[in-house]
This record gives sequence, structure tokens and C-alpha cells, in this order.
Amino acid sequence: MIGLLIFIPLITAALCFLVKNRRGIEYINLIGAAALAIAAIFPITASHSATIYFFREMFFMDALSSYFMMVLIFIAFVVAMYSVDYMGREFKKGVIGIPELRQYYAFLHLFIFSMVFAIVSNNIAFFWMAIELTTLVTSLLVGFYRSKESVEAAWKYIILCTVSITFGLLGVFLIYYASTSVYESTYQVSRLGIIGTLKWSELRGIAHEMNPETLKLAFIFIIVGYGAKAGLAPIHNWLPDAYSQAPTPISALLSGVLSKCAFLGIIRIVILGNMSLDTSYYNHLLLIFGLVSMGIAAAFILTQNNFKRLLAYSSIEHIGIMAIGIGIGSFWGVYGALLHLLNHAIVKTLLFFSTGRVRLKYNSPIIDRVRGAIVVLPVSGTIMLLGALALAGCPPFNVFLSEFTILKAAIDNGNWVTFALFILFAAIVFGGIFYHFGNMAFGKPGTDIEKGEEKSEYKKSLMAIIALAAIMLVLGLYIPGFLDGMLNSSVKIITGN
Amino acid sequence: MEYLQFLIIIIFSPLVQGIIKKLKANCQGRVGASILQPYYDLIRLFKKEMVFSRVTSWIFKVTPFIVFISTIVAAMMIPVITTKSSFGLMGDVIALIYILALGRFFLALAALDAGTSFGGEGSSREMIVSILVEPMLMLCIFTVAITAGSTNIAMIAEPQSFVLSPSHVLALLAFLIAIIADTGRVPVDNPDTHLELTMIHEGMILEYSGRYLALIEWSHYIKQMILFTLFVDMFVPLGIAHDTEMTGLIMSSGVYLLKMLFLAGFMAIVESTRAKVRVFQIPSIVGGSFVLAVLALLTLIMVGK
Amino acid sequence: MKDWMDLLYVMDFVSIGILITAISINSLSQIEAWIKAYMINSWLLSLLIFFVAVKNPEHHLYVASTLTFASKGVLLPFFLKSIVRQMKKVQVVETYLSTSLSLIISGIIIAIVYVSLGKGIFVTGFSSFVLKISVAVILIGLFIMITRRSAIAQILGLLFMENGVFLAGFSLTFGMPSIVELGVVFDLLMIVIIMGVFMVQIKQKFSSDVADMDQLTNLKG
Amino acid sequence: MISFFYLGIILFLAGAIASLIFNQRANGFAYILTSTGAVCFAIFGVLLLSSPPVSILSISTTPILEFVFRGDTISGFFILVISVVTFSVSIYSIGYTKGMANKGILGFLLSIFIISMYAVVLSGNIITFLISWETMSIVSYFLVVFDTQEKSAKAGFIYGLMTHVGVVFIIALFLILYKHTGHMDFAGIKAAAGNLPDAVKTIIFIFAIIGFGTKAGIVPLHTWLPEAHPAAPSNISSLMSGVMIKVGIYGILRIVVDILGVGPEWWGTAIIIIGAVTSVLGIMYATVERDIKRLLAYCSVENIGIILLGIGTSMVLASNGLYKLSAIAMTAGLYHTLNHAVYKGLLFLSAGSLVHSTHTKNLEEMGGLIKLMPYTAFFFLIGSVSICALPFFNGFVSEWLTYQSLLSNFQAMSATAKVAAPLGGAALAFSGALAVACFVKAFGIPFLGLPRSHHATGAKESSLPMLVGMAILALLCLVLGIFPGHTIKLFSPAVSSLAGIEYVFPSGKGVIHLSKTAADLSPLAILVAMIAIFMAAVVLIRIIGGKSKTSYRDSWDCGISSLTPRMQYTATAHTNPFRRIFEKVYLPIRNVNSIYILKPLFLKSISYTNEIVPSFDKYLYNPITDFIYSISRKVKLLQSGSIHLYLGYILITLLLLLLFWF
Repeated sequence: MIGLLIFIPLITAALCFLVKNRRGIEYINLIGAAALAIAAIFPITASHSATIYFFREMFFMDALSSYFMMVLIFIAFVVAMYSVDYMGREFKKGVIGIPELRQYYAFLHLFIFSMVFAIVSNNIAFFWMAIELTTLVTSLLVGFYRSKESVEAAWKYIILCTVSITFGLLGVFLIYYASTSVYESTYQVSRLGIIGTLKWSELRGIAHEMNPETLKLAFIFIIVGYGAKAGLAPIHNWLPDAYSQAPTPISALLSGVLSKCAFLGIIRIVILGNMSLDTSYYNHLLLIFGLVSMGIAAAFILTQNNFKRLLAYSSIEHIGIMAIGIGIGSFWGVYGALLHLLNHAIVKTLLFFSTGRVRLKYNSPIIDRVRGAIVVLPVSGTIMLLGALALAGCPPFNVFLSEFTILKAAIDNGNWVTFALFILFAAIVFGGIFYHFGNMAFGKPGTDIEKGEEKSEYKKSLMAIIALAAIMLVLGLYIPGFLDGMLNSSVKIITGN
Repeated sequence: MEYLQFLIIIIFSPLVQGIIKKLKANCQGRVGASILQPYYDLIRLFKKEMVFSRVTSWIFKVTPFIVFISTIVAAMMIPVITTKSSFGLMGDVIALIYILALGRFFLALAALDAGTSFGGEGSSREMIVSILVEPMLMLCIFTVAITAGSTNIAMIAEPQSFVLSPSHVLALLAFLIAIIADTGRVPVDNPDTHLELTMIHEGMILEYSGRYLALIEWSHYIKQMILFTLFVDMFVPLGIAHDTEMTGLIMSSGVYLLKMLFLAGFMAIVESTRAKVRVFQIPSIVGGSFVLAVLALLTLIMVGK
Repeated sequence: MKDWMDLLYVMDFVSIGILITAISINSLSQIEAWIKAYMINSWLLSLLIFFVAVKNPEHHLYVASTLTFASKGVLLPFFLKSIVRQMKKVQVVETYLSTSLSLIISGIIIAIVYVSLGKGIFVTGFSSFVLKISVAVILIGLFIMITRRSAIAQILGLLFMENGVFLAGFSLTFGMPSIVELGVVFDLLMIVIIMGVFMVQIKQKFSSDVADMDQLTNLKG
Repeated sequence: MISFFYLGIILFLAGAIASLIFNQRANGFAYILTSTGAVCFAIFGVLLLSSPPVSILSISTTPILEFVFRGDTISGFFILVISVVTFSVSIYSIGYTKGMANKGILGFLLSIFIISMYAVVLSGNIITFLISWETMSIVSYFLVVFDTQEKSAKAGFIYGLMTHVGVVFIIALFLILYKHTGHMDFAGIKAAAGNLPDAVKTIIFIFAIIGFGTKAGIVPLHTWLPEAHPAAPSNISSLMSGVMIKVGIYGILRIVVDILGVGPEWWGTAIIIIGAVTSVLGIMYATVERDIKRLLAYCSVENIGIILLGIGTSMVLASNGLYKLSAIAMTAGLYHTLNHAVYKGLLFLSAGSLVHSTHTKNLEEMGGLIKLMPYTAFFFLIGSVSICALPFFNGFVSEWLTYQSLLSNFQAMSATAKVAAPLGGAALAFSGALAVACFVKAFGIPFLGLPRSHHATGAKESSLPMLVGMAILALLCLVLGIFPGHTIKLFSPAVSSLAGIEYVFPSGKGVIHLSKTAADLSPLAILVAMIAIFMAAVVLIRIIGGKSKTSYRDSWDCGISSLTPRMQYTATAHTNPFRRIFEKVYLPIRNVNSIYILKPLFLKSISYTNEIVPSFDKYLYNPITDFIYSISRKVKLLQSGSIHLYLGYILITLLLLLLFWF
């Protein structure tokens, strides 16, 4: 059934590429996304109790990956819904033709496929390949509009991510090497024909015997490799360009899921680290990266004039927050980080969608050109403002809850420096986001902009936005039982008890 | 008997005003009007026809009564010749200040009611004077009240001693200046001129005529005498009776008369020796006495008496 | 056969050769020359894999050796040459740093790597400092990408980094599971192809001969 | 008892939904629902006041997120305060929102706003408090920016930012409390707070003052208040100014007085000083203000200061062991809280109907409105008299009590308290006198004299529901002023639980008798006396003067043909002496520029501008923001767009990690 998860997006992508009329592609896209979601439900529920393996243990799903899978399928589905409107509109405007449409949907589902592959692959090398594959696919999507800026963004994206991911590969090799040394010592294999393992499930078993120094070195390369992809400062520089140039649904998917998938790679290694001798090494590294990311993001958010870039920087900030949560390492810290992962995915997607509508309306991503959005777009403008408040960490929305949990965990560990810096940067970020989105929402709209939401044919994206907003509010006030259960078991996997 | 002592203030306040005027005239080498002149004025005004401005509203008409009533209530609160007064339960010295403020508030409103610039000028200046004077008044009262351990005027007036503690002396000086400023006398205000540039109190009541003017003038006299009485109660309570047996009352009324005469003389001398200052120099005068009041308080805290 | 290899430290010589070819880029300024250097580098790499295969008879290592030779030693250089020819009059690409300075810096990098990897890690590979060499090669590849302005230089730098990683992989652990190698090589080819695509696009959009990176600075802040 | 709570909540939610349903149609129904809800809550509050602490409900989904609502006497008192204002505001709104753009949303937000305030004062643990608190802030933010104009957006931004900075401190102090007590619920924290180390206590105290003080609007954290309150619709501003800032006071009471308990003496002294500064500066800025709603907002700052004077005095006395006196001081503070809620609500409502019918907030453009809007004028007058603390209206009693407790503070031991208390009293007197001046202007300029613009001439009396809404509060002003004893007896349980002793307020037969300072006060007696004297006076006048003859003429105009409205004193002129005298405080920006035809003889025109920029923005806030912005601009250089630089970052990061981390 994991096979199903892997194949559905592939098939969808192929079909999207083959079919040649717009409606057909759109329906295939929607059906594919829905099918993926439905197919995922069973393994997610099943893996909650026990880890599922597939194809000679090449693929597996434990609670952690099923949690990520849940986030992925949800965001992928809303993105598919939204894409229909967005691309349909571009198509109407004549920006793109049928071939581009086919490309777009094909690549979209290839992208989804690569992320599914990354999440379920038990082999860390396969994981690496999957992440690399995402780079390839999304670079094409980032450069989708073929404009000067988008090509530049795509180039930077592919160069920077490939470079960093190369270090990731070195890290993978080192881990393999560390495992070989273990087998050497345990099974007295002759020095010739040493065998090691790349299966994460097995690595986890022998992690405590690995040479800690090798593991540390590997972790340095891994965190640089996947950290760049996840958007940890100071190796985040591709991120604002790519997010701001990619088509809005892709930006949502990039920031909502892809960065998390890359982060999953780091988490996996951290788990190995926690198995080995000193865990503080890994945690401190994560804390430092997290705080630096928050600080840099705060500075950039404060003086930003392009709201897509602003959202990109806030993604950096939130990845930083997750890193801090994992780095704190206590139960509640990790719990908060994982919860934050979901919350951020929802809110950020919501914001990308609503600002996407705003952008289509005003034909500009520049903040100063957008005024009175709340008057022009009564629904999505309002939701945009609410989403911005949520993103900035206001109760009663969900992001506040996870951030508060992480803060509480920091306090529990007596981690005062983290606490102080976190709360300072969060306040600055709040100021920036609040200021910019307030300016966008209110004021006098330009005379050339006609008021009112889009016509009925663009209702799908509106529905998606409203649904996301509802979830955002509910999760702020209530955590459903199954979510709590998933979180608990995932946290157990990470903290290792 | 002790319930009626406030009538003394009400009845004799015009006389005090008359005496001050007379003494002032004498100081300036004039003969001056008879000391009963204020009574004649009041009666004349009561009989005269009233002229209202068309602009005015009901505020203008209720104000004289409110001013008159509040002043009299204030008069009821303070012991004149005996400290045994059951009107004390109405309120203490702080309440007294605020009741006087009620009258001032409405007077300032009524001044604005006619829509002339004199009225505005008058009320604005009255306000500036009052905000300068009231805190000072309060500080003096605190100084006394803290030593007496009460804000009840009767209890403040209890002790019988010739000597004044240093803090009291300072407070006394400050309070004298406060009285001058509050009763609208030279150098702060000139009660008997109608020159636009200088007048404060007169500017406020410029539109009044007839019996309303009479009420306001009368309550002005009463207020002045209340302040005098408050002064003697607070600083030189010596000689005031504590019960209602006749001889004591007569004696204390004699003492009271002397005190009033002394104060009247003081006022006359001040008014004829000093010149009226510009409005924006008032702060420097009052500020000086404010410093005195603060000093009084601090000495009380540091020295303890 | 194995003994003389151990005797003459063939492995070490080969790996050092790889490092030197990497460093040599710093002093070269012609793209053609770079591609040659890369070619030699890849040949050395495949030679090293071959020796590893000789040392412990695992067939997939021979496969890997030939695969590396074919892809990195022949196919990629050819592809790159073709791209270079596409954009005419390419030859010289100026750098940000002078030759001597960049040589010094790469020396510093190597020093840092040697110092920091000196502690802690014990290497069971047959070349005692092959890990250091490979990391050094990777970082020098990155350094090349930083200092050279043209897009193709960046591709080359990336390829050098890949070689370094492969060096590490094979010399430390006598090779990965072959499926991994296949996947990695495949990924590599894909990257280079897509980069080529974008490079052509950059040339069109920015109308520059060597796809000059300095023009790609519209997105900032 | 709990049923009243549920009933009220249901009614408010119903009101919210109803106002969304009949959005543009007549939504009086929704407001009727909310007003009944307010009644229910008022009953609930009264019941709470007379009962031991009750746990209302607690929903727990996960350990981090559990909603706990508990009610005790303190929350009971504040619920009462909120309900009183809410009731009349909702009645007022029936008329006020007629013909308003998307009033449905306004009604919805209003209901949610009120619910969130109730939730704050009832919340029983940290997370509940934070969520309700921020909900309150966000909803009020949306109410501030309700008319989506640039100006109110700016006001809203300032408000939102400052309140969030406050929240940062609140979160910090809560988490510190949690760290040291190990509890998330207030009951547990209070139980364990006894043995906190002093340093921690001090930190919490400071954070509480900053955090909650921002919401309450203490100087210099008040700058959002004069921006935000005028921007909101008037019924909202009366809620914000009358009630919401009191929730900040509630926070201070809950954390500092209730949880931390009796602290060192300097806490109280500090609060007294803060209160004195706040009251004086607030009223000083109010006095020179021309915008009527800004004026009222600044007055709220002043009254917060007076409330803090009472609370601080009570803390000082408590830390000196004088619990009876401290209870009286606390009574003063709480009573002033209630009173200010009532009359400030009234003032904002009547100011609202002024603005509603004249379409301007500028005092200079009003005038003579007492003839066109007699009832509104009357209610505004009552409000003014109360806020000036003039006798037999409610403000007077609480300020009198504050004076008394400040004086009794003299029995405290330390010199600082001894100095602070009487000077606080002086500050109170000063601000009282300034308040009189301020409201002579605020009532006199718009209502009296001649109309100054077409805005004023076109005004007409506001509709019945608005008048009713105001009338209720006006009546309360009088009742609370005349029967203080009964009112204070009503909420004295809250006082005793705050002061920590069983405490009965010394009053009987309409007379307050403070045995310690032997001071009596009986507004009732004063009123009776006044009526009696009035009758006597009328008779007297009749006897002396006989029948009265009256005639109507024009005002005295010094003989020129006729007075024009432009000859009247303007609001600016009326308070110009203050500007001149307190230049050092206001730092006014005056510039006269005169254009000559032929210098220096023939003058063409003189233009004179005189404005006041609040010093806090200029000298406190702008430097901070500039600093932060300059840093972020420097950081921005990192993203210069050059890919080589980015690659360089990767290389450097790696080298650093290898060198120092491995």
C-alpha cells in the first residue's frame, strides 16, 4: 500500500502529460490528488500502531513519516484545488498555453511523487536521491514563467541546493562508513568486503555503537546539506528568490511541505545522534541554527517591500522555530516543533493562497502598491489579515499554541537565552508582518481596481482558503485526539523513549 | 446654636468686604465708602431688573444658584466660634475645597455661555489661577491635617497653643498667598476694575445683572470669609470654643472678630502696597508659595512637627 | 599485485593526483583547460576505483569504475565541450581573485580540513588521509564555484565536488551498494543536463556570451 | 449561579450570530440580546461577589491546551463593571449603528469583544488567560480599524504593536511564574507563590507593570490610547476606554496583589509615583487637546493614574501591616475603577452622539449645541461634573477616599512612602484642578456660546435609544455618588480578598466615617442641605428683591455692531495659558511667519501655527524603532543577489563548523 502512494502521483503525472485538453488535465490532477489522499489514509492509520515495511524494507512508514505524510497529502490536495483556479486564470489571460499547462501539472505531481518517495524511503541514500529529485523538478517549476527573474531564481536555486546537497551525500557516505565500522567490530568481517547498511531502521538499531566522531562529522555535512534545502540561515539564500518567482501554488508547496521534508532528513540523523553518546552536541547545533534563522528572518521581514518574499522569510523564521523546538530536545519541545510544522504548513499555505488572489487582483507583489485589500476582496482580504496575525503568533490561532509550547519547553529546560532571544525575535517579526499586512489590508485602493471577489468559476480557491482558515482557528483552540496521538508517538520516536 | 454659626459667615461676609475696602481707602489716604456699602449694593442689585443675553442658555440661569448654594454648604462645614458642630459629618476640609470648586466650575461655564470674548478670557484665566492655587491649598491642608491626624476641620481646630511648629509657619505663609489668589485680590486680580486686560473674576460675571449678580457677589464675599475662617481654624485656632455654653461662645466670637479684623487689615495693606501683575507672572508668585507649601510638608516629614 | 600497490602507496598517489588536478583549476583561466583538468580528474578517480576493485574482488566495483570512466571521463566532458562550443568566443573567463591569492586560499582551506579532520576520526580505508583529501577536493570545488564568474565554471566546480564525494565513498567503504551508485550517477547526469538547459536560457534572457553570473543580481533584499 | 453565566454566553453568541444574519437590516434585535446578556452577567457578577470562589468549567484536550474558567470575588467585581457599561452601550448602539456601513460585522465584533473581556477576568490558568487576552486585543484591533481608512489603520498598528509588546512581557512573567511554581493554573500558582525568591518576585512585578500597564495605559506606555480610542466607533471607544483598560488594571491586581501578595514597600511607592505621573501628564495633554475624543482618551490615562494611586497606597499600607487602611485604599481604587467606567462610558457615548450629528471631532467647529441637543448636553454635563470629582457625583467619593488613604499613608514607616504619599495627593489635587479646566473647555466650547461652523448649525438631537443608553449611565453617576456606602458594601468582598482581611466598609445612614482619620463624608447630607438652601435662597430673594423683571438683549459687545462667532474664545485660546505656563512639559512647536510687502513697515499677512507633538514619541519611541530599523537595513546587505556570495556563505559555514564545532 506504500507502493500505491508511490505510484499514484507518477501515474497522475504521466496522464497529465499525455492528456491534451485543459479540463481533462484539471480533472486528472484533482482526482490524482484525491486518490493519493485516500490511499494515504490507511497506511497512516496503520503505521500509527506499528511500522510498515515495503519492498525488502526499502520503504517504510513509522509514526513520524506518517505524520509528515499527512501534512503532505493535505497540502498537496488544497494546492491541486488552488492550481486549477490559478493556472486556469493564467490560461485565460493567455500567459500560458496548453503545453505549459501539461508541463505544470506533470511537474506538480512529479514533485509530489518525489516528496512521497523521500518521506517513505527507509534508505537514507534513497532519501537523498528523492531530495535531489525535488530540486530538479522544482527548479523547472520555479523557472516556469521563463522571465528574467524566474530564470535567475531557478539558476540560483539549482546551484545552491545541488552544492549543499552534495555535502548531504558526503554525510550519507560517512554514516554508511560509520555503520561499516560497527559491523566490523561486531561480526569480525575481514577488512576486505566490509559491508555496512544505509537502512535507517537498521542504523537506528546500531546507532549507539557507531563511532560518535564520525557521526558528528556526518551530521555537520547533513545539516549543511539538508539545512540549505529546508531554509536554515545562513544557507537559505536561494529561498526568497525561488518562493517569490515560482507560481503561487508551487510556493505554497515548497514552503508548506518541501522544506519540512528536508528537515525530516535532519531529524532522522538527529535521532541517530540522540542514540549515540552526547546528544547536547546535536541540540546545540540545532539551537544555534534556529536562533540565527529567526534573527536574520526578523531583520529581513522588517524592511521588506515584496509580500511573497516576506512570506519566504517568515518560512525561514518558522523553520528556525522548529529547529529550536527539536534542539530543546525535551518531550514538549519536540511536540511543539512537530505541531508547529503542521500549523506553519497550514497558515503559510493559507497566506500564499490569499496573497495569490490579492496579487492577481492588483497585478503586483509589491506591498506599497496594495492598499485596501480588505475592501477590495472582503473575504480573502480579511482572511489574509487573519492569517498574517496567526503567522505572527497571535492567539487564538494555531501557531501561537505551538510557539507557546516550545517556549514552555525552553523554560522547563531552564534555557533562558533561547527563551529571551526567541521572544525578542518573535516580537520583531510580529511588528514587521503586522505593519506590512496592515498597510496592505487597509487604506484607499487604487482607482483602477474594481471591487469584489472573483467570479463564480474561481470559487474553488476561495473554498480552499476558507477551509484552511477554519482549520487554522480550530487548531488554535482544540487539538483533536488522533493528532495528539500521532504527535505523541512521533515524539517518542525522536526522543527515543 | 452650633447649627447656626454658619449664619455668622453669611451675614457678616459683606461687612468684612466693606471693612477691607474702608481700610484700603484709608491706607490710600481716601475717606472711602461706609463699611456697610456692600449691603447697600446687594440690596440694590436684588431690586434691579435682570438683563439676559439672547445667546445664553439655562446654564447661565442655574449658575448663580449653584454658586450661592455650594458656597453656603461650604460655610456650614466649618466651625466659626465653636468646634462642636454636627455639620461636620457632611464632609471634611477636602470636601469643602471640592464644593467650592463646584461653584467655580459652573461660574466658568456661565462665563462661556454668553459667547463674548470677555467671558472666555475670564474663565480661562480663572482656571489657570485655580489650577495653580488648588494643589498649594491641598498641600497646606495636608500639612495641618497630618499633624492633627484628621481632615475633619473641627478636630484640626482643637489644639490650643500659642506656638506654631516650623512646618505650620511655612504652611501659613503659603496659605495666605493662596487666599489672596483665590479671592481675586491684587496682585493676582483686581476686584474693582473692568479693564479687559486685567480682569479675571469680573470678566466672568460681566454678563450678569440684577439679583443673579447679587447672588454671585454675595457668594464671593462668603467664600472670602470662609477662607479667612478656615485660615484661623487651621493655624490660629486659639480661643475658639469647644462647647456651646454662652460665656465661651461670647469670648470666642470676640476672638474671632479680632482675627477677622486682623486679616482684613492684612488684605488691605497687601492690596494697597502691591501692584497687579501680568497674568503670566502669576505663576511666579504662586509658584513661590507652592515651594513654601512643599517645604512645609517636607519639614513636617523630616522634623516631625 | 596487491602488495606492490601497498608498497608504492599507489592509492595515495592517485588521490593526491586528484587533489592536485582540483587545485590546478585555480591557476587555469581557459574553459577548455578546465574541462581537460576535470577529465583527468575523473580518469584518476575511475583508476582509483579500479584499484579498489583489484584490491577486493567485488564485481560491482569494476562496473562502477567503468561507469565512472564512461560518464565522468567521457560523456560529461563531451557534453560540456558541446555547450562551450554553442556559446562562441568563450575562451577566457576572468575571476574575482588573482591566481596567487586563490591558490593561497585553497591552501588555507586544505590546511583547515587537515587540522579539523585530524582529531577524532580513525580511518579504516587503505589511504590514511583519503577522507581529508576528498573533503578538500569538495571544498576546493566549491571555492572554484565562488571565484569564477561564468555559469559553466560553476557546473565544473559542482562536478569536482561530485568527484570528491565519490572519492570519499569508494576509498572509505570500498563502494556503496551498486544501486546507490547508479542512482547518484543518474542524478548527476540529470543535474548537468538541466543546468545546461538553464544556461542556454540565461544566455537568451541576459544576452551574454558566457552566461555571466554578475548579471544575475536582480533579486535581492 | 453558573446558569447565569451560560445564559449570558449564549445570549452574547446569539447576538453575534444575529447581527451577522440581519447584516444590513435593522439589527436592534442583536443588541437587545447582548443587553440582556449583560444583565445576566451583571447578576452573575453580583452572585460571585457574595460567594466563595467557584470553578465554572474546564475543558482539557491536551496537557498544553486546557481551558479553565474560575470565578472569585475579584472577577465578580470586574464582571459587574464590564456588564454595567456593556448594558447601556448595547442599548445606545441600537440607535447609533442605524444607517452605518456593514454594521452587522460591527455588532458581531462587539459581542465577541465583550465575551473575550469576560473570559479574561474569568480565566483560571495561564493559557486560557493568554488566549482570551489576545482575542480581546485582536478583536479590539479590528474595531479600531473598522472604518478601513489610512489614519485608523495607523492608529490600529500602533495599538496592535504596543499591546503585543505588552503580551510579550505577560507571557514572560507567566512562564517565569510557571517555572518557579510548577503550576499552570492561577490557584496552584497562588498557593505556591508564597515561597518565591524575592528577585523573581521583583522581576514578575516589573513585567506585570509593563505588560498590563501597556493595556491600562500608564505613562509612558499610553501612546496607543489617544490614537486608538478616537479611531474606533464611539460605542466601541466607550467600551475600550470605560472597560478594556480596566482589564489591564485587573491583570495588575490579579498578579501583583492577589498572587504575589504583600511585597516590599517600594513596590507600592513605585506604583504611587507611576500613578501620580500618569494622572498629571494624562490630564495635561487632555487639557490642550482639540479633538474631543482624543481629549477623553487622555482623560482615561489620567483616571488610570488615580486608580493606581489608590492601589499603590493600599500596597504600601499592606506592606506596613496596616491592613484596615490598606483595605480602604483598595476600596478607593476599585471604586474609582467602577466610577470611571460609568462616567467615561457616558462621556464617550455623548461625545459619540456629538460626532454623530455634527460629523466632526474638532471642538473648534462646534458651539451652541446646548440649544440643538439639550439632552445630550445635559448628560455630557453630568459626565463632566462626575469626572471633575465635584460633590455628590460619583467621581468625588472615590477621589475623596483616595485623598484619605494617601493621608493615612503617612502612618507608613519609611520616608519614601511618607514623601510619596502627600506628593501623590498634591498630584491628585493638581490633576483634579486641571480636570475642571479641561472639562470647562470640553463642555463650554461645543455646547455654549454661538455655533462656530455649519457642522454645529446642522446638528440635531440624537435618537431615543442613544439617549436612553446615556440616561442610564448618567443616573448611575448620581446614584453611585449619593449612596457610596451601599455600593461599596456590594463589592467589599472583593476588597477583603485583595486586602487579605475580613473587612467591613465603615459607613451607615449615608455617612462614610473613617475612624482612623476621623473624617466623615455624606454626599446625601450635602445634597439635602443644598436643596434646603436652594428653597431658602428663593424665598430670601423674593423677600429682598420682590417680583423679578427680566429682559433679553444682545451680549455686551463693546459697542461694535454685533458679535460674530469668530469673536468667541476658541478651545485653543481657552487653554493657551496652560501651553504658555507649562511650556517645559508640552514643548509646543510655535512658529509665526509674517509676509511683508515692504519690510518692516507694510505687513501683508501673518500666519501662526501652534501644535504639540507628544514628547514620548519623539524622545522615547522613535529612537528605538530607528535603531531596530538601522540594524535590519545593515543585515539586509547579506542578500545582495550575487550567487557567489551565497556559495561563499555555504563554504564559510562549513569551515566554521569544521573548525569550531567538530
